[in-house]
Amino acid sequence: MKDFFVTGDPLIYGADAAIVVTVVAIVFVLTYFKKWRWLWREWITTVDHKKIGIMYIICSLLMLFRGGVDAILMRLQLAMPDTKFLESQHYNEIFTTHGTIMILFMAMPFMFALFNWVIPLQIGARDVAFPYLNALSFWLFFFGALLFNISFVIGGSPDAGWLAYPPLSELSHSPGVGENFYIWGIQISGIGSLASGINFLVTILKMRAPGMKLMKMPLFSWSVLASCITIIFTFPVLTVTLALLFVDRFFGAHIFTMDGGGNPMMYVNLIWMWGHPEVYIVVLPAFGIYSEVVSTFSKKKIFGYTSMVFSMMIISVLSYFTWVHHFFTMGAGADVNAFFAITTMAIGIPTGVKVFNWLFTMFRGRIRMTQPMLWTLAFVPCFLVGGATGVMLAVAPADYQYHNSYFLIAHFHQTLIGGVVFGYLAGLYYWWPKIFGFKLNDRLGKWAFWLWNIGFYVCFMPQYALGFMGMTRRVYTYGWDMGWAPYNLVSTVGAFLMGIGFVVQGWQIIYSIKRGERDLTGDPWNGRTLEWSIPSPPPVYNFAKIPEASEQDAWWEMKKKGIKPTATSYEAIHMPKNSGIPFLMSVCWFIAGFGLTFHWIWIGLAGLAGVGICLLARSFQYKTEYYIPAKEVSRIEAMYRRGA
Amino acid sequence: MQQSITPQHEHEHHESMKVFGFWIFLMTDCILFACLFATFAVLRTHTDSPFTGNELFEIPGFTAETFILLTSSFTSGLATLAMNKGKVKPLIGWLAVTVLLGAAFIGLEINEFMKMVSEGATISTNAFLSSFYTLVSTHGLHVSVGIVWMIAIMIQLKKHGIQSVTKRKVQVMSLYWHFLDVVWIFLFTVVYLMGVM
Amino acid sequence: MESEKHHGSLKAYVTGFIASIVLTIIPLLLVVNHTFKKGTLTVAILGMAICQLFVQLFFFMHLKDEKKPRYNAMALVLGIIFVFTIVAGSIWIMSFNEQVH
Amino acid sequence: MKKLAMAKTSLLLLLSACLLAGCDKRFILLHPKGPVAQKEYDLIVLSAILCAIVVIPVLALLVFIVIRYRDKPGNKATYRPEWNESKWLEVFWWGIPIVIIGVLGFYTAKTTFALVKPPVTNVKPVTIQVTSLDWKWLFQYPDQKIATVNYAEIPAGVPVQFVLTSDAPMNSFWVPQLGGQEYTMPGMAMRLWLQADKPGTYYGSGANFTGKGFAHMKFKVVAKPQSEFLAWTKQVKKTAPALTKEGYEKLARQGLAEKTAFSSYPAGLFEEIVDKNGGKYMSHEMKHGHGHMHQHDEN
Ligand code: HEA
Ligand code: HEA
Ligand code: CUA
Ligand SMILES: [Cu+2]
Repeated sequence: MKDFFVTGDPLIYGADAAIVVTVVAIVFVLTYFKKWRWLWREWITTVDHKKIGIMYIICSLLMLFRGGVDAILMRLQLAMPDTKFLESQHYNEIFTTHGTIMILFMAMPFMFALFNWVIPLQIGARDVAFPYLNALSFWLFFFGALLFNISFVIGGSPDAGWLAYPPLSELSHSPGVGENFYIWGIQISGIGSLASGINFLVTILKMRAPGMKLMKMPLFSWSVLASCITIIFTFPVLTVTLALLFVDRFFGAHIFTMDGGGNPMMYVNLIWMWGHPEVYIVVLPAFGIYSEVVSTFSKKKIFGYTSMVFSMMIISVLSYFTWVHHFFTMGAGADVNAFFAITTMAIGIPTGVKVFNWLFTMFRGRIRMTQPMLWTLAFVPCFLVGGATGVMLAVAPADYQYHNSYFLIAHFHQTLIGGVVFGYLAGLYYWWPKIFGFKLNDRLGKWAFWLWNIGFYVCFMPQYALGFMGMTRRVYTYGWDMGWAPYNLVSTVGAFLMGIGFVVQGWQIIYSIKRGERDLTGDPWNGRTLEWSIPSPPPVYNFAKIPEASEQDAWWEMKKKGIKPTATSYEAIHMPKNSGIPFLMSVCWFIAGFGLTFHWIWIGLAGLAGVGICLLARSFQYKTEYYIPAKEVSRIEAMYRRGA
Repeated sequence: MQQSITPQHEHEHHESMKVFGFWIFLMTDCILFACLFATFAVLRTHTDSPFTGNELFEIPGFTAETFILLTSSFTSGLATLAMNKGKVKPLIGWLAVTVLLGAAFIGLEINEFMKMVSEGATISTNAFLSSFYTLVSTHGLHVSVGIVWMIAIMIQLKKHGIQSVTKRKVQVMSLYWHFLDVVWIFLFTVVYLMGVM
Repeated sequence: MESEKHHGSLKAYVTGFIASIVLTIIPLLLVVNHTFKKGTLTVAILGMAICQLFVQLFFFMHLKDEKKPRYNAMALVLGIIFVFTIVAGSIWIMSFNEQVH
Repeated sequence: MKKLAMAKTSLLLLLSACLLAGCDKRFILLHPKGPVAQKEYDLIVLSAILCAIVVIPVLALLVFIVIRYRDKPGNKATYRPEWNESKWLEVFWWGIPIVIIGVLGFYTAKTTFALVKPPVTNVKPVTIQVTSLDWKWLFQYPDQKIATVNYAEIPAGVPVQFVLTSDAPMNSFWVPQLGGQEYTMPGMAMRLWLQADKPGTYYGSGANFTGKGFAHMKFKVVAKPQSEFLAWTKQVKKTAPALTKEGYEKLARQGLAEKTAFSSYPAGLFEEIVDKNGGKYMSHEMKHGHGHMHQHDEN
């Protein structure tokens, strides 16, 4: 038992208590209000992309909170390096979970949430290509994340960095279960991500509304396509890399070990083949969001559509050829380093083109300072500087000086927060009224915006300086002689400002649920693309009648021509049935992962057998769809029209 | 690709979409094997006598495995042909032959592994063997999953006959099986032939 | 993928099968008889494996029967490029190990 | 307007950081003390300037556009909602980054190849074998047959060839004032050229995370005039204890260590460390025990 539960730290006891209280409260509320059935029927078994999107958002915001608390704890320790606020061990666990959670369990699900919310609506489809698989993806993510997060109170968290380089992450140096949690948590959710990548790729290629040629497709959809292509060709690499680490740890193999002829550098090589494209996987959809937002709120067509499309495709493919820039200092050879330095810098070219096109979309437009637009405008300078420091890092010989320093930390937070988080928040504010039928409060939103932005620069600009002072990453303490302390203190203040910004956003959501401005038109921003042509929140089937979309900015053109999206007669609509199997199968994965983590082989095997049974059970199901009769459709449509 | 959306069209559209989705999945599987091959390529020299490919691999064994798998790829093709002609019985028959050949392949592979282990060449002996076992058994695992899946499809064919759903399943299954054959060809070449060279 | 007549004929399958058998036997014989030097031999048998890949793709997997737009073929080309990148790239980058001595 | 304020603040912050960096000696990366660090510093400056050439005008343009085209009553600026392409503009902004990346790429490649070679060739270099351990640094001087822990002394003005390996998880050997870092990898013996122009004490640290004691893996590199360096080696030879096989094993165990010096070490220790961690699989000759190592020629 002593090995099982993490003990000995008041912070963790606090967390234990919080977890128990929350769980009891949730169970109580569900039972008291007799909501269990509702939960099962409406959410757990749902295959509706809109609901799946909502579940993704909730999880992702919770994970942003968890990762953010980790960040705040790290910053507190670094502001007072002499205290033992966090012991070395604890600090190591925290930056590991911070990085892993932020990228895999915050950014990825946030991204999938927006895919789910928007893609079918934007291309005029009733759902994604494979709704059942979509639900499975979500539950795999959910249980993967759950597995990773419980390591915090059970067994101990991983502590070898967010990419777990061996031999540090091998049995020889990490004999505990932490790294097993890492492997299985990511592995399980990774399978889900891969499935989502395939799902949305097929959706976009095969389910577009009639008339919507690829080169007329909205840019967000294009960005998702680019991102999915990257997912499809890189996530298998992650799967293999983690599997090999597992084989080492579980079967005593010597693939990445120090002894037996293993080669730890091969792990570094493999993990970055996934890890580098991964950052573009998350930033490409953000680019798509910026394109939509800039065009809508400048009341102008996007500038250089073709260039925008090509630049995204170039980024998506080129991102596969730059991975070595994360280990220039391995010294694989001057030829290798020179080659990868140049491919890396080359990514700046298409990215730059995008920046210019956004600027010229605003040029000669009419800019409305709404919340989505604010985040978009804040993104430009932040990402510009972050991208530029990226190009500086790409200069291989110079990287010998920046590598693993706070210069690097500052670079990637600028691209990850300024590029990805700002982008997703812009998307959240932009599409929120579509999904929920009301806007998020403006005044609170502006507060959050300024807190995040000012906090950001206060937090991360000093880190560039720290990099120039030779401060390396992943140190929990440092001496006073280097002069790092004041800069760290300032940085911590910035982190708190961002934290307050996040709290304000939480309040903003709660406040707006009660008092948000209702949207009865379905088109609160005077939008340009198809999702704004239907009511908010959209009916289960999205489009009563599949629209024709032969123009870029299809909805804008329809509005210009005065075409109304309503119809007089309806046909029966074919819909996928709900299913509990995705949930059950993911539970089985969770059991399998948990068993293998603790080397409880029988539990592991039982879990895997459960997965197999679920797969077979699904294979034997033939009646997986149903029809919504035409009468029902016209009833629902009439109801919406009355509401409007 | 923009079909008009009538119900029966929609249904076929759905099935063809699944085939396409599966094709993409196969691409991801390609990447998966590519990584395992890369790892093997990097680690294949990290070994000492007597644990080199030359000393461990037996030409008759892996040659037999190769021909069995090649033949099974062919018979799974014959199954599709039968399906396209609308003949359920031969379809199930050819699938059964394919399953048997697949099982024979797995049997031989297990036999090979057991022999190697008994000679002391286990997954934890050295890096070469670690990468060898992971690569080859990942392929073997794929074949085994394929066998179970094919049996499930045979049962469904019995129950539902040849219709759009079962048809799509057989199609997808045979793509998968051909794909495993292709992977094996590279295993045969890179692992075994180059191992005994 | 969808229509019947595309699904190959018995002739195509038999041709494919024979070709793949031949393409397996040749490299086997080359290796067993030590026909060439190691470098040439490696290139020869890898070449044969790649031929076999195309045999399977065209005769068994009916790649060229796809209707336009040929997403399957595009995905495959991209896949092959990435597979090559992974394998060749890793060998290139990791080959510094051999120079360490 | 607020936008403007924000952009201004961020620019100001950046600028002041740069200015501060220019004069404050604590920014050790910006005060190179040897030819390798100098070359890297030059590239840092070049890349910063090249980036600034684009970034600053773009930021200015952003501020201008946002102010000028705001949607407020009475804004007289042109509004052309259908204006969405311009060949020339697009050529222009595909072109600019291409040119800049071209220039930067050229100098990057050039320096990358240049840093493989010793910084000066007319002086006989010193070799120091570096082993990163959990959590301390062992330096061996194969020419003088002495060893130190957590500090190294080098002659100023003489190129030093650090040969890097690890008998613990991969670390990175970094002395910012003398030049960039390189990984210390188990089973490998990598070569890193560094040189101090002037005598002085330089800060060094491990730069790749290796677990609990990582934060304490700092060391000092002391550069001395050649004569003083020789005197120091003699001194160590005479007064310090010997590092025995058992001594090494104890040293290699996880834990921190104080600065120490050793008058000798077991012959072939470094080669043995490389070999046992996988080096023996990486080269045939070493297995036959020539003892010498020709490392590969990377910077
Ligand atoms: C999308 C990804 C993402 C995001 C959004 C962030 C967000 C933040 N990150 Fe993170 N970071 C990474 C990805 C990300 N990070 C990665 C990948 C690493 C590398 C990990 C590794 O080395 O392995 C890293 C590492 C990293 C480090 C380096 C640690 C080290 O090397 O020693 C630091 C240090 O300052 C840091 C800080 C922050 C801060 C202050 C934020 C802020 O933006 C956070 C804002 C805060 C909130 C949103 C939370 C709000 C919560 C509250 C207000 C509650 C307060 C409660 C209490 C005080 C109990 N991060
Ligand atoms: C979304 C995330 C994201 C994005 C978009 C980027 C974008 C880029 N990154 Fe970053 N990067 C990370 C996330 C990201 N990165 C993370 C998480 C790490 C560290 C992980 C770890 O170690 O834990 C990292 C690390 C990292 C390194 C490794 C450094 C090291 O470990 O030593 C390098 C080196 O080349 C690099 C380079 C780049 C480049 C060149 C870009 C380019 O794509 C940027 C392109 C954009 C611009 C250049 C700006 C706009 C362009 C113009 C206005 C045109 C004109 C400009 C010029 C010609 C300069 N990044
Ligand atoms: Cu080793 Cu010569
Ligand atoms: Cu990268």
